[in-house]
Amino acid sequence: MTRERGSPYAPHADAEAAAMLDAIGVDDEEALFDIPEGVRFDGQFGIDSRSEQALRRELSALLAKNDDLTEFMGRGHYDHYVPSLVDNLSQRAEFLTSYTQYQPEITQGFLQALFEYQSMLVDLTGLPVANCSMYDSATALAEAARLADRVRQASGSVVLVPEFLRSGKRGVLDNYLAGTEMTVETYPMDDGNVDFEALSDRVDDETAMVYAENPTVRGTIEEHLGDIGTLASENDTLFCLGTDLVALALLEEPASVGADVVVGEAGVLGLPTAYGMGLGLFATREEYLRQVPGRLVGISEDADDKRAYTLTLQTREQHIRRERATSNICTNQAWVALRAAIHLAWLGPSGLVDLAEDCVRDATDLAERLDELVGLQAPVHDRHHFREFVVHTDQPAAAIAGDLETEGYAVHVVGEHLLQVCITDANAHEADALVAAFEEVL
Amino acid sequence: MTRERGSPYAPHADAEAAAMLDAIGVDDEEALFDIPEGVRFDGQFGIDSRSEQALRRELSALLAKNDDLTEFMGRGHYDHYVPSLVDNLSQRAEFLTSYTQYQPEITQGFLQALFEYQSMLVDLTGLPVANCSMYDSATALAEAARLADRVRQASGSVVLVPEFLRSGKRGVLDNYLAGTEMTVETYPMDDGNVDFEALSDRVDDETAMVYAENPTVRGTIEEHLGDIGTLASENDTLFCLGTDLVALALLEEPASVGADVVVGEAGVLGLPTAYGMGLGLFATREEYLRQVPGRLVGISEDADDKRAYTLTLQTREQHIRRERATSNICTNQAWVALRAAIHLAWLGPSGLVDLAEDCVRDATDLAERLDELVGLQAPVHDRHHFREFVVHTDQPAAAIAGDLETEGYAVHVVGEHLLQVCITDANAHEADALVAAFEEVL
Amino acid sequence: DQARYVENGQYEPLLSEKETTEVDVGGDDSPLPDDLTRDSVELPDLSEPELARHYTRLSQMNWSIDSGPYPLGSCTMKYNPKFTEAVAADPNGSVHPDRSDESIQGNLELLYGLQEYLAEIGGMDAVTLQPPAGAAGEFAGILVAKAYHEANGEDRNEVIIPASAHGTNFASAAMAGYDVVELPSAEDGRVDVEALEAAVGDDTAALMLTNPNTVGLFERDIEHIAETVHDAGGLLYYDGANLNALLGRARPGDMGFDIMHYNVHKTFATPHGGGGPGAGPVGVVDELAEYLPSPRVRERSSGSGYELFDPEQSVGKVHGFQGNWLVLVKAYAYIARLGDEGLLDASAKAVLNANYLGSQVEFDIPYGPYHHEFAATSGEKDAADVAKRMLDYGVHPPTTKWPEMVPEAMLTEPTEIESKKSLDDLAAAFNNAAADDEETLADAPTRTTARRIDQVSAARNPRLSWRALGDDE
Amino acid sequence: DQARYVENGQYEPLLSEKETTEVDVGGDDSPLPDDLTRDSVELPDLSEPELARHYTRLSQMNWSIDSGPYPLGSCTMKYNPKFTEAVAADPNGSVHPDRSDESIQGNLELLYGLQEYLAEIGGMDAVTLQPPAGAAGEFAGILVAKAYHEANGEDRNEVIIPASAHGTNFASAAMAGYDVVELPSAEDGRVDVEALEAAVGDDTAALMLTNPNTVGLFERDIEHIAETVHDAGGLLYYDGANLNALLGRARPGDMGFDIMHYNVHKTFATPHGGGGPGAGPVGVVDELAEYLPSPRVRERSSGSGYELFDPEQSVGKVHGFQGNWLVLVKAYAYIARLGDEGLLDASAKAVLNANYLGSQVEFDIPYGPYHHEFAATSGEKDAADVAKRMLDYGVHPPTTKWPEMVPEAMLTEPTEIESKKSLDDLAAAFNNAAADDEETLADAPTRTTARRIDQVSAARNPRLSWRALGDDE
Repeated sequence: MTRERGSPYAPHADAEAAAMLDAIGVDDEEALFDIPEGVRFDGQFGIDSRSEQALRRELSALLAKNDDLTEFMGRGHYDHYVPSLVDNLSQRAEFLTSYTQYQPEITQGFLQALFEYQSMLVDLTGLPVANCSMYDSATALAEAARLADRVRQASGSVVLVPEFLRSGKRGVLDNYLAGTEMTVETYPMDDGNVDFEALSDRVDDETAMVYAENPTVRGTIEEHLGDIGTLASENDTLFCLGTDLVALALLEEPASVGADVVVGEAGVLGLPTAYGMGLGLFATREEYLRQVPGRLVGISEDADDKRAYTLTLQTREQHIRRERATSNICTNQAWVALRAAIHLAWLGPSGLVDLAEDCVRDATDLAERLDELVGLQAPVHDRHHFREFVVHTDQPAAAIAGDLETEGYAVHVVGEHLLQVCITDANAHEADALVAAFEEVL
Repeated sequence: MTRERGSPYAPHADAEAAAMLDAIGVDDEEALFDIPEGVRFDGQFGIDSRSEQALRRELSALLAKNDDLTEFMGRGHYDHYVPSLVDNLSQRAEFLTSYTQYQPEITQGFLQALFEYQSMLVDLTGLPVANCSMYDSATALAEAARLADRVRQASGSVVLVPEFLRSGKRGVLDNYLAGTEMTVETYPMDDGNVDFEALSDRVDDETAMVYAENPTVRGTIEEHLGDIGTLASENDTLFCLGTDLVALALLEEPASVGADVVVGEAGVLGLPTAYGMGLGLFATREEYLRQVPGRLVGISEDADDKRAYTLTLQTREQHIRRERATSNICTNQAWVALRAAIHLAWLGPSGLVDLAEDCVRDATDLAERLDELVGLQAPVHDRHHFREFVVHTDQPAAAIAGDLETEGYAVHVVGEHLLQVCITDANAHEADALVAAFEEVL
Repeated sequence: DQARYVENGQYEPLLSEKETTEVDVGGDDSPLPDDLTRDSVELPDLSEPELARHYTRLSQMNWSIDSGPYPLGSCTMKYNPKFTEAVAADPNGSVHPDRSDESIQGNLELLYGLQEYLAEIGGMDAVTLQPPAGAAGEFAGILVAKAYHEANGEDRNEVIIPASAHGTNFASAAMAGYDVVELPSAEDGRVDVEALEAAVGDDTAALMLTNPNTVGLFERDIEHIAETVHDAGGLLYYDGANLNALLGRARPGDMGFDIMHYNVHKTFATPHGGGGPGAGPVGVVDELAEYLPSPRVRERSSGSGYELFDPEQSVGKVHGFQGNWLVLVKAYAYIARLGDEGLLDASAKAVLNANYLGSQVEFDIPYGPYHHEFAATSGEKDAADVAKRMLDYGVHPPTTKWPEMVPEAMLTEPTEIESKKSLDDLAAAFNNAAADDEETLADAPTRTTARRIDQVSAARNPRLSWRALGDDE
Repeated sequence: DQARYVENGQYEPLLSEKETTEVDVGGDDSPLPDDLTRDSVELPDLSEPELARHYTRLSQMNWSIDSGPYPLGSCTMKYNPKFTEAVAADPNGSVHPDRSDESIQGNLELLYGLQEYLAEIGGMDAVTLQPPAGAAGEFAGILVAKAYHEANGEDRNEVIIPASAHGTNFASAAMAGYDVVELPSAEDGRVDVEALEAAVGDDTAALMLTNPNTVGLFERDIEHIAETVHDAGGLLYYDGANLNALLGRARPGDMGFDIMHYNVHKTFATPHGGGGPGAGPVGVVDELAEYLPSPRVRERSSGSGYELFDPEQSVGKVHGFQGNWLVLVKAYAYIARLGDEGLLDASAKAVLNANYLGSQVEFDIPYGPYHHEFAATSGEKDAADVAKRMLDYGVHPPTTKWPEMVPEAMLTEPTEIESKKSLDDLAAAFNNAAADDEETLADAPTRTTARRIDQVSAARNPRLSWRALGDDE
């Protein structure tokens, strides 16, 4: 493959390429391009090729331009310590560089891993069907609303979402429903939880789906889930619960509170902070199986009568059903699901529950410590918290956050006098330092 | 595997361990230990167990105590850019976590990789036999001298080594020969090369082996190799040539200059700077095959008449021949050899030659630039150089090196007024900065 | 490739069949009152060594681009350079999406650079990196078209799509609320221009097209097609799935496309991960830039540094944050590694490889001249059976039975990474399978981990979690 | 575990059979005159994707601890925790060995900490980390003994070694110039104390012993043995290969050993890498500390920081620099991960596993009570054949035909990492093979990558590089 220039990943030696051209019967590669003169491009992109070594150096220097801040941030994107096992195994080329499992006979490995991922979601949610990924929690919620549109019994076309909802989630939801009859309306919150009375007043024939989160985006643990489930059920409306893979281990089981669909973030395990990249979890009741978006792995047998795995119910999907598909999703987050599954299995049930309990304990402790500082009140909401909480600041919140950044810490500004602080196993060892930094800047 | 304490890598759930004890017929694990009371240890080591996460943090902080210096260092331990492919493939568990290939039927992969490593050494040295690793260049040299002891025709028992030899190499050589009749003597150098006239005077019946290096430890390219080969041959003494995997691609072929044994550093490829960890290369003539130390992979056939690989000529080795083995080596550097082979294959012949030529060009250029600075003369030796060269300093060398360290650069001090500077593709992009740092401190 | 000692009819037991534990949740030590917690959790409970073996074994039962040829048509399965993983793993890039712009200049500069690279490569004026996959890119692109028409006070409710297009085109248009008008192919395998002329009109929001199309043919009439759609007030959407054929030789923007998405996990060699994650950036012409999803990255007006901004009439969000960052980093690294010459060469070799392979395969290839992929037909033989038999010859088969315009289609895209030797092996696999008798084909595969898998019973009796396994299994 | 489509009788072609190029060296563009360069270089010449496939394929033809049980007796094949690789890859630790002490305090502190850990675990007073492998540790340890005797003006020329000892013991002692006196085993499988008493004398430089010995038995008379050797003026050397049996329960130093080496790639779980690298640190009692190889690490007298120093009467060097740094880092990480309780538990479970497995295996086990390993005998059957047949049952067999004190020995060491289920599988492999007839055994293996390999012809007609392949191959 002695070649002077061109793609380093194309193996053709000059002589080899010549032999191939000869076999085809053309003089050069350009003769193979059937492009009308009028649309030919003969310019340059102006992109210089760099060696692997130079590029690694360049990009390392580039990313080093980010300030090295210790983050106490969450609000839908969380950081938990990812064990080396996850990196090691998920980086195996057979996983990382494989395609969707269109030929199950030679992709049993990934299929089984995805089946196991689905199964663990079933274990955690108590719902019998989980797909093997959505892009993130926002698109998972939006797909849930579209599922509600397809399965609704009544004429309802309103999706009720909480007043506190990340704008990104709301934005995606609006877009996914833009092509339907559905509309989105909000219901109020009461001290960080669902204002159940207000919600009860809002739910009626027009309601297609009620969405609630546990924990909420403000870190509070929701106390009305059972009531919401009952309310939804009584009104023939779907109850969609938003949560995440760690919270699921500790908080009320979705099936037990009557959730019809569970969505949320599964990338809390397996992925470190990745600038918002996620893994949407999606689980639902058996009766909605054929309306589920995304890929499903099922069990079958092979010609030797051995258990085998395969993508199944593909007639729901775009490549078969096209404009009548349950979703347009094709490429999904399979590899991230693999990582989450390995991380989950590495933790095991005790490890996972311990991790989740620490999310409560550490948030409670940190809020208490900040509350002791003059000029801060925490937590703002008189609720139990999971990972994060809102802090009231006497001084303007943005100024404090700016000063904290100078000290090397990043927190959220969520109101003129409100900060939000998130603590997990990934930053808990820096809690003392954060408190000290707060003392410094107050 | 829900267990409160103990090794995280032992899978036994308490109930499982109990069932096993039951099957054995004892009450607890302690009953299995047949240790006399008098030698039982019931103390504590005092080592606290840390979680994976805590330990990674702790060791990261620990290693960050090293000053972040840009190194222009060599003298037997070199840094070349190692492509990601090497890390990725060599980290595959099937390679990394395997044992020596005692069952060739299920270890064909590693055997073939080692066979290919041997073959590439054969291609580069021109000698027909290469083993699949020694610990490092020092032990390879020492093993060569022991081989000379075993194969010598004449009564000679003197190993001649150059005046300039790293003390570590000399120390290992002395130790390896301590159990033999052999003695080590030095011959003088002339302006960085072998003083051939002086060497000629020294070689006689007593000489069992002549050792020379190319490049030398001072970075000069040796100009008398052919003469040394002839001299050795005429005196029935072995000519052992020390070199490295990159230099081999460009400099005179060992076989063509009459080398009987080639030793040196093969870890210049595949390993980044690793605090002196190495990979000893060892190649020799066919006639010495049964006296070769270390492991050899050969070709055979399996029961299906297919080509297969296996460790061979094991009767030379310690586990069969015991005190009459060619060496005590057992665990070697197989995985480093795998890495070197992948790196070598990744470079290919053109890439390797280019890399080697740059070792000459960059050293020449840098020496010239340093020579232009007032207070420095470089290179000290009027020879061609490979990777490194000696610099004369008007001021005390140690003081300059110390000041350079403050500026963030590390070079060798090799004399009161001598520094040694090494440049490779790994630090060439910092050459301007080094020159500027020299200007700063002079 | 070690001994496969299959126990109990399973190639590898499930995690749940190895060991699970049910642990109680709540109680006295719990930090929460019992009414806010679940009662217990049951999950697999294994040690790290057991997990390492489990997943190592699973991986060995999985084909990948590092296993051998993977010529799935329209999937562009390229080699994924290993160094891009090292770049993506840089902890400095691992930041929270809510960080202040000022504190993440590294990420923003990289993203800006990628926007610029992609704009240049596609001949587009503005790019969003937010869509997390190709289909999400299509959806975002169609939302942009919709917003544009609505802003112009136009009520257009149709999207025209050739019958041979990727299924996602149809689904994405439908998700955005459009009626889909399917366009038949002409006899030569390209867009039926007359049918298009008849189909376009006041209702036409957009025509979605990929070029070369899904049998590898360049739409020679693209200029006329563009004019036709534009004249009717519609927009032209380019499905980037086949962009690898044209790098540096033709740009969608120059062909008259107004909107396009890029499949970075195809054209720009980011690993497909067994189904994802990918990324589906969207490029548009100037006129549409203000509708792109929000936020995008731009240079600060001060000229130093970068900032996020919301396009004025943005369609909003298609991902909760900013998309699949780790994938985007790898795409940037790939593009920068190749540069102009590498990209130009990648498409040259991709087209060379497809044409060479096509010349060696004994199956008929009805349409041509093709570029990066070709659709052979297995004729009398069932394409799916032929594909299964190809598994026995040590390669991954092509995409089968699609597109439907070719009967028993075997849509084959070797990409530029295969050597002549590898293509010869692939051709031999085709030709050997072609020579095998029906019984052999029906019985295939025999040399794979699993034998032929019953798809029908999987769908008829869905068992989608280990809870669905009976006690007898 | 994909289809293995074997071509031309090779499981995977050699790099050289894929593509090689001969490039000219020297000439006008060369930076060197032609008389200083070679004429040309011929080497394999492949692209990165081809290499990725080649080595991925090779890896899949290789058993490893992540593949399944690897119960090679006396090899202690444990799981290698993945995080230790991440620690070793820390670029901050990647320094040149000639750096000033002041500038590498991180490395020195880690090495010092490891010296301390090992000293504590072995009950030794001083440790060198320099030896790059166990055999190198033996050699260094014997050099220390020699230097000690020489310093005391004693001329002792014999090292006593039990017949059942590892081959390296003999070779290392011989390399250091000693005559080896082989000690037969007593009937109970342990040291024949009477024979030892007869063997020791003025010529005795040292007795090398491993404990538990190579059939897993604790040398119950160790106190008497030590006294006997010491009384004769000799030193006691402990071969650390079997240390995993005793962690936290007995320490060589407390048993009277003066010198020992540690196999960190056994006891402390650093990966064996298909044959290395390992590391063989050596610990000694106070009296011998000044003879250890140079340099070692100590705390600075100022009390802050660490420095290298040369022991006063150091034997010098056994490695050109400071040994296998990357391996030492992993060993440190493993020890710190486990801590006291983990180490204690590791040996408990290692011994439990060996005893449980032994109780399930139908072959006779002549000696006991054994600890971390046992030597079964395959009796009438050829142990090597039984081992080959075990490959067919999906496990790696034990060490065979060694030690010779057990006829047709199958020396089995499962280590602590195997679960009961895994041990049951392993026992089944033993017992199934035991039940197979001679013909089946002789024909084994049949389910592996390669069938039984002809070792004799490989040695008779050595072909050690691809240049040795004829044109017909």
